[in-house]
Amino acid sequence: MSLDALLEGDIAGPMASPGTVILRGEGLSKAFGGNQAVDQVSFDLRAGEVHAFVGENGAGKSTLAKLIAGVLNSDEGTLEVDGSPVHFPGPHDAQAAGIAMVHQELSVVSSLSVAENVLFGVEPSRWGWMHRQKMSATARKYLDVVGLHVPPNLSTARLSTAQRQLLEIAHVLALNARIIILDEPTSSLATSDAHHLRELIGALREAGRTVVLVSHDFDEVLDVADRVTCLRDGQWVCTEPAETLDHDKLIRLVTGRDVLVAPREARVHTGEAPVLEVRELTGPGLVHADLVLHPGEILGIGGLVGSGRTELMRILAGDVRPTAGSMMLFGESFAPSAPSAALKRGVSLVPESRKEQGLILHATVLQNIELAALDSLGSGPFFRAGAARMLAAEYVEKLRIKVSSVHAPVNSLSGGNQQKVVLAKVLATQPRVLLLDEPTKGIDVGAKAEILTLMRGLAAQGISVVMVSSVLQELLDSCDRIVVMRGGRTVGDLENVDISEEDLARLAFAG
Amino acid sequence: MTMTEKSELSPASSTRRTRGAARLSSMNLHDFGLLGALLLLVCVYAIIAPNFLTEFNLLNVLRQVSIVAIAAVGMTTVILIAGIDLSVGSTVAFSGTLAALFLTERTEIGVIAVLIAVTIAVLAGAGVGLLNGLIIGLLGVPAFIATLATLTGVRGFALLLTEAKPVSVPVGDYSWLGTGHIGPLPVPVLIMALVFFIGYVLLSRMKIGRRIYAVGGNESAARLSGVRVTRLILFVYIFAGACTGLAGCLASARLSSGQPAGFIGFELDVIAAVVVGGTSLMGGRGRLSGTFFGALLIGVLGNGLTLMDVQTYWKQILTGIVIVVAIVVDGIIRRRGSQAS
Amino acid sequence: MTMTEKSELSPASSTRRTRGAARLSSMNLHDFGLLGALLLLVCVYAIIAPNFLTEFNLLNVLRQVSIVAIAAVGMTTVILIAGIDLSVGSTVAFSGTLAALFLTERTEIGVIAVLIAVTIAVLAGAGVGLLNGLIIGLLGVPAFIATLATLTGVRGFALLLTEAKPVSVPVGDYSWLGTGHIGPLPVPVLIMALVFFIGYVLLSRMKIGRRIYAVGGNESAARLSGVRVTRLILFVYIFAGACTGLAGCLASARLSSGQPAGFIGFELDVIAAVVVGGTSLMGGRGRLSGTFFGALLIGVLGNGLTLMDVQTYWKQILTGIVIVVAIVVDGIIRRRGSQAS
Amino acid sequence: DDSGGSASAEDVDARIAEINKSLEDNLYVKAAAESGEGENTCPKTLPEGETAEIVFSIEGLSHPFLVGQVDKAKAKAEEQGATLTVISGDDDVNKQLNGVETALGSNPDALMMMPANTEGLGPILQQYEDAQIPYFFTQKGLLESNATNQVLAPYGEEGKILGEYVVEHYADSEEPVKVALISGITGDVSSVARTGSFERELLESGNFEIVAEEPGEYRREESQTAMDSILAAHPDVELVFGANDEGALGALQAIKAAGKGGEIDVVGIDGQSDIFPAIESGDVLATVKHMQTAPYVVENIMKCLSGEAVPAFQVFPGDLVDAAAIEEGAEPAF
Ligand SMILES: Nc1ncnc2c1ncn2[C@@H]1O[C@H](COP(=O)(O)OP(=O)(O)OP(=O)(O)O)[C@@H](O)[C@H]1O
Ligand SMILES: Nc1ncnc2c1ncn2[C@@H]1O[C@H](COP(=O)(O)OP(=O)(O)OP(=O)(O)O)[C@@H](O)[C@H]1O
Ligand SMILES: [Mg+2]
Ligand SMILES: [Mg+2]
Repeated sequence: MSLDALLEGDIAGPMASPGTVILRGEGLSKAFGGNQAVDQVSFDLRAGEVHAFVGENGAGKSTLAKLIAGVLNSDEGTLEVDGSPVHFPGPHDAQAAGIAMVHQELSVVSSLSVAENVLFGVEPSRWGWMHRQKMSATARKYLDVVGLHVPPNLSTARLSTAQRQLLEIAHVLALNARIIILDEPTSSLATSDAHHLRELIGALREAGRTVVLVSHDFDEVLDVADRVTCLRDGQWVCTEPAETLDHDKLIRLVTGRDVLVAPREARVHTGEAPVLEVRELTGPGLVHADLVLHPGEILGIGGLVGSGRTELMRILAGDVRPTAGSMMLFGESFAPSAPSAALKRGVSLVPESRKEQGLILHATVLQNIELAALDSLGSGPFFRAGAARMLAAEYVEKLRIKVSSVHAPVNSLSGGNQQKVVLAKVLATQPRVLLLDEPTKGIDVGAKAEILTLMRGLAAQGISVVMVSSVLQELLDSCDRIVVMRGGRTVGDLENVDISEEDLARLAFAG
Repeated sequence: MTMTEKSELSPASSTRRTRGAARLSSMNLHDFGLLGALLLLVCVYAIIAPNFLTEFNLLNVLRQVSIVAIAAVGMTTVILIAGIDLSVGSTVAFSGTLAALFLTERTEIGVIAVLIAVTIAVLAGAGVGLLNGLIIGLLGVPAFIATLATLTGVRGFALLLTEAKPVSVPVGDYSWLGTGHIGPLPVPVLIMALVFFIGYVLLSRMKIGRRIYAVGGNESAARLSGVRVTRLILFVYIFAGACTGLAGCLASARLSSGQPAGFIGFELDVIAAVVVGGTSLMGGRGRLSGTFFGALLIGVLGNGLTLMDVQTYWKQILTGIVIVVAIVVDGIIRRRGSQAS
Repeated sequence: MTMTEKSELSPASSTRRTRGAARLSSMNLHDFGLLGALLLLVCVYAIIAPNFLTEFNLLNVLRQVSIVAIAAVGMTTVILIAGIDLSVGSTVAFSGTLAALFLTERTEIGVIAVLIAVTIAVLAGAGVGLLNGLIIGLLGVPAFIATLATLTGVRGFALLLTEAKPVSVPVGDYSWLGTGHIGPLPVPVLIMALVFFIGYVLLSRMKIGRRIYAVGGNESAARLSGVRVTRLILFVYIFAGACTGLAGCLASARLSSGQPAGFIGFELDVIAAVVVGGTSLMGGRGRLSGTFFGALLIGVLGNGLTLMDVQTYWKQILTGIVIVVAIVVDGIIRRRGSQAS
Repeated sequence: DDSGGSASAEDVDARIAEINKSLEDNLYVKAAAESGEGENTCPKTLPEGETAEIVFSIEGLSHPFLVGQVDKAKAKAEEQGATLTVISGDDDVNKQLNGVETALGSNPDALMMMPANTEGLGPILQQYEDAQIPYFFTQKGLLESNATNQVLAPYGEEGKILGEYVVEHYADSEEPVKVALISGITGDVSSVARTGSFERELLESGNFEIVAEEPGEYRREESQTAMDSILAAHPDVELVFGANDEGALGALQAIKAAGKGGEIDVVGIDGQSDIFPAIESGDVLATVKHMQTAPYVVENIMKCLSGEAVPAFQVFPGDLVDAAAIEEGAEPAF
């Protein structure tokens, strides 16, 4: 089933000829409390274009997108569709006008099946009666298009983060909207899936749809976007045709400065006694994994969606118990019964999903940062609030978390800054082995460079880092050594010298 | 498109068959766990409880269970959206009393009068449900505390209506609703079957069912996907209230009287049936078949203990233990089920 | 690096002060909202309820509230970890009855005997709490259904103990616990103050308090951050059980007797106090000061209605309405508070 | 209400009329009037040598009186060679009905019922009639029914006996005595009968003023809370009536907590064991013994099953117990 055929169906709202302005925002503003998230922004969207929103974490990209999609209502400004002013009290109304959005914070319903999620709201039905036989078949079409090959009747709870991301894209396709907003759709996708998504976006453009793409991946932006709008501190900076931009220009537009990542010094650690040695590890989602980690080493783990990387990290962090195999930490056997035991031994994890496993969303930045380091804050069972405040302030400063005060609730932060809070929490435990599962997910170029620099600094102090990333280039940029996983096994172990993205991809697919 | 083809071979897709099987079997396993517990109980009772395995007694149990089960259909939808309804006991008393009040002055009770009485009870229940829905959906009060308030308020209102006196209904067509038979089957059992069928259609065959599961599973996701959550909450509480009103009507028909002071704590029986039936109190997960077996399990448990002349205090202790055991065993069976595959 | 300097001046940092202020005021606003409702109620009663504003009556209200409030301290910790304890009423009856059973045979009740009786009651409560904790934390049964089972079971056990007979305690030092005074202040009020102080230290000054909030906020995040969740659940339910046991002890001292059949539905009063006090049933949010004001609000409400000789049915209806209004108003004030800044 | 001036004569008359009306069709008051009249027989007699199987459905077992009913009924059954199966309704009409239905399946020789309330028993009793199983009521019953025998509670009588005692006790009082009433379960017929009969007796004597009435739900904690409020609103109250002894004891507890021990008289009804020490110590003035009726019914069942006729209604009021009576060796009712 090709995408073109799929897109032939009736779409919500009238179809405009390519190039005409179909949506215009005029002087849009939105504030949260005293925080002006979007400030007098004007822009327009044209039929059949891919329009990218770029900007630093907290620049207001998601907020702007939500204003378009009816999730938020603007304080000031107007929105016009096809030349007439509109007001969307809720997402439902925007959908009715042909606008659909994939959110940055994933929002699949895990108690429904894959097919039910894909076709949510557009179930094949008549007078409220669902046509259940049709559902699987219809859903499978959309799943095939986005490259998610799972049975439509599978429970969504069993999907990995990346699979959920694809599922949401399938859902938004099924809504058959003419304006499709994708807020960081590739942040948790493996490189191959991200590439596939680019093709998909291209096909949507060909079909006359408008795509709004929010992304921190400038290669992606330059590859697919027709126009790019840059936001900074909630304000509109510019809207430029993509042809006039390049990678460096984009970085300067977004950050207002040149971001320099010092070239990686090739370091080889193999001579030293290993910090962590994993042998023949087996567990849920894991068939056979071997791993050696040296002091001060940055070890990357690459692989496809569902290759078992997250499961390996969870076992190392004591969150899941292995069924077989051995682990040695600093020469002693290591079999943590719970994350608390691993933390005591100096092993800390930045989990893959910050919303579900990383953060207490309604709690403050302070309450999140202090949590893992509680044992060191105050004597005996008593807690020293002063020490906790200092600790939190220190890490807010160190990681340059953009937040008004440590007492602000985490859910008022932008996605990237939330990720930094998770990192701060873990670093505050002063780990000897730092496990990072997709640590740069949703983080802007500047912050990515900061985190990279930070990792190097930690490694220089002798801390060992294991980093899982689906962006192969990122592994090549930052790691001393890269292990590739496939089907729950470690299938390759390469010194990061003279290897290319293709080498890694080949291993990841089929040795 | 080599990528797509290649990723056909990824672990996720290679487990397609086993996964599908797992889902299927885990779904059945849940009912199986409950059904197993139920069958075990029936076997034990068949041996040790005198007169248990008689047609008379079994129909009896079904009839007694039916009122709880009807209210439990509504409660299932409420719990599926991660709500709770504590006002059920008061609503059963209130709606039954209203229906009885309508009938009590009449000398002759015909079919029309009965239908009007049923309608009154159902509407009264739906009215309480609407009130609950408004407090929860519009005012944003947590369901537990909102329905705790209506529990108190509606009870006060029911007592006020009749100065706490039970209201007798002249014997006639109305009590047939609670005690009559069609063929071998008691009328309340048939009405229960009808309500379960409606609930099944609603939850599994209609679009609104998907929305109920979605709101319970992830409210903000559902909202972002365009579900009008407030409306849905209103709908669910009204539906649940209507079920409760119907239960109240059957209860008053069975007792030939409205009992404004009765059914205190009835909601706990109803909730227990739903939860023992496997519906998650966190919302989004559960099925009506489970609710039915849950209600039946609790009903059979009590019936057998009564037949065996177990002292009421021990009955209470044993009921507590069996509920915990049922849920634990059921959990283990389900976990096994999903691991084994 | 002009940009970096600029970002120092970004909206976010320029609002640093206002945010801090917002937090302060929104925190106070919550108590303010409740306190406001309370003060309003007191003013209304002072005018229309005869003898409301007498020292005698006010101390009376405090004394009556103290038993609910003590159990509510434990309930607050339970609700903070997103749990619930429905077994409180049964546990109050059970622990009070046990303490009374210990004392009933004695002719002379000295301080030692009283202390032993208190210990028995607290341990009995903690025992029920341990049972709850094990069923919830180890067996993974949802708190609602686990404590529903202990509600039934513990009640059966309490009734079994004495065949439902109230157990009289010879008048002496024991009843002083429930009815005595130190200076102008009733003893139960002083004990309540002590329990609130312990609760405050636990929640706000100890590490375990941080962990309680964390587990309620996001259990899996808390676990990954090194919180031993099962242990914490056990601790919280044991602590709550001990509070409930103490409440049961004071109740039996106040009544000079253990009442195995008493305090049915008491848990709903306790939960209402906690939730009206602003603690979220979803866990992770709430404070003890709110719980105190919540208990007081409900206590004062009932007291005034009684003094005004409002018919008991109307009292129930009004109580339901006031609870809803209090929560709604409180929510509005808080939302205003956080928007205004 | 301003408790300053005493109520006018019209008010009192109006109140008495109100009470009369509320007691007019009160089952217990009526049954007491018809006590001993009429006779019934059982549809079947028990074959020689067979043990009688009696089902006793009781509203609940959460009160010592109820436990006493069961204990005494069991003792009597054993004495008479019958088996007694007890089914508790756990204080819920619906559950009690479940139990009675379930019991029908085991085809007993007779049903004895102490119902939570009597409304709506018609259909199930009809089924028992159809199955030729005689049914009996103890404590609470039904006027228009085909029950073979009903030994009913003397609720009205008890209030009256206590009222007469109180009137006599205060005969010398110059001023009208200020009285507070703590009734039982709101709207419950038993509470209405006791409280109404007591109040009527007092009002008719003209020497009393009722300053407050609060429900105490027959429970100690609720009664205590009610009394706390009464004391706040009417600090000058002189006598408190508890619709049962639990209510009286709850009130007493509140009086003591308020530091008014010894200043306010308390009376109750039931004659439960807890109240005896309080009467001896002078804290409580008097109570009326409320006797368990189940053993009489068991006796009647056995008579009836052997072919004898039994009276349709019986009411046996208990004795008044004050300090003097205890000295003479009065025993608690339960
Ligand atoms: N619900 C909210 N309550 C309070 N403040 C908010 C809320 N949502 C966003 N903000 C604030 O608004 C600003 C813009 O946030 P937004 O999420 O739009 O950023 P973004 O550009 O999408 O960043 P990122 O790249 O990190 O996703 C941030 O300062 C953020 O803290
Ligand atoms: N709770 C679970 N139950 C069953 N299977 C699971 C569960 N969690 C993950 N899996 C499966 O285990 C396999 C490995 O998943 P894992 O999340 O470790 O992959 P990953 O390499 O980290 O990929 P991703 O990029 O998606 O994070 C996947 O097939 C996934 O679907
Ligand atoms: Mg964003
Ligand atoms: Mg992963």
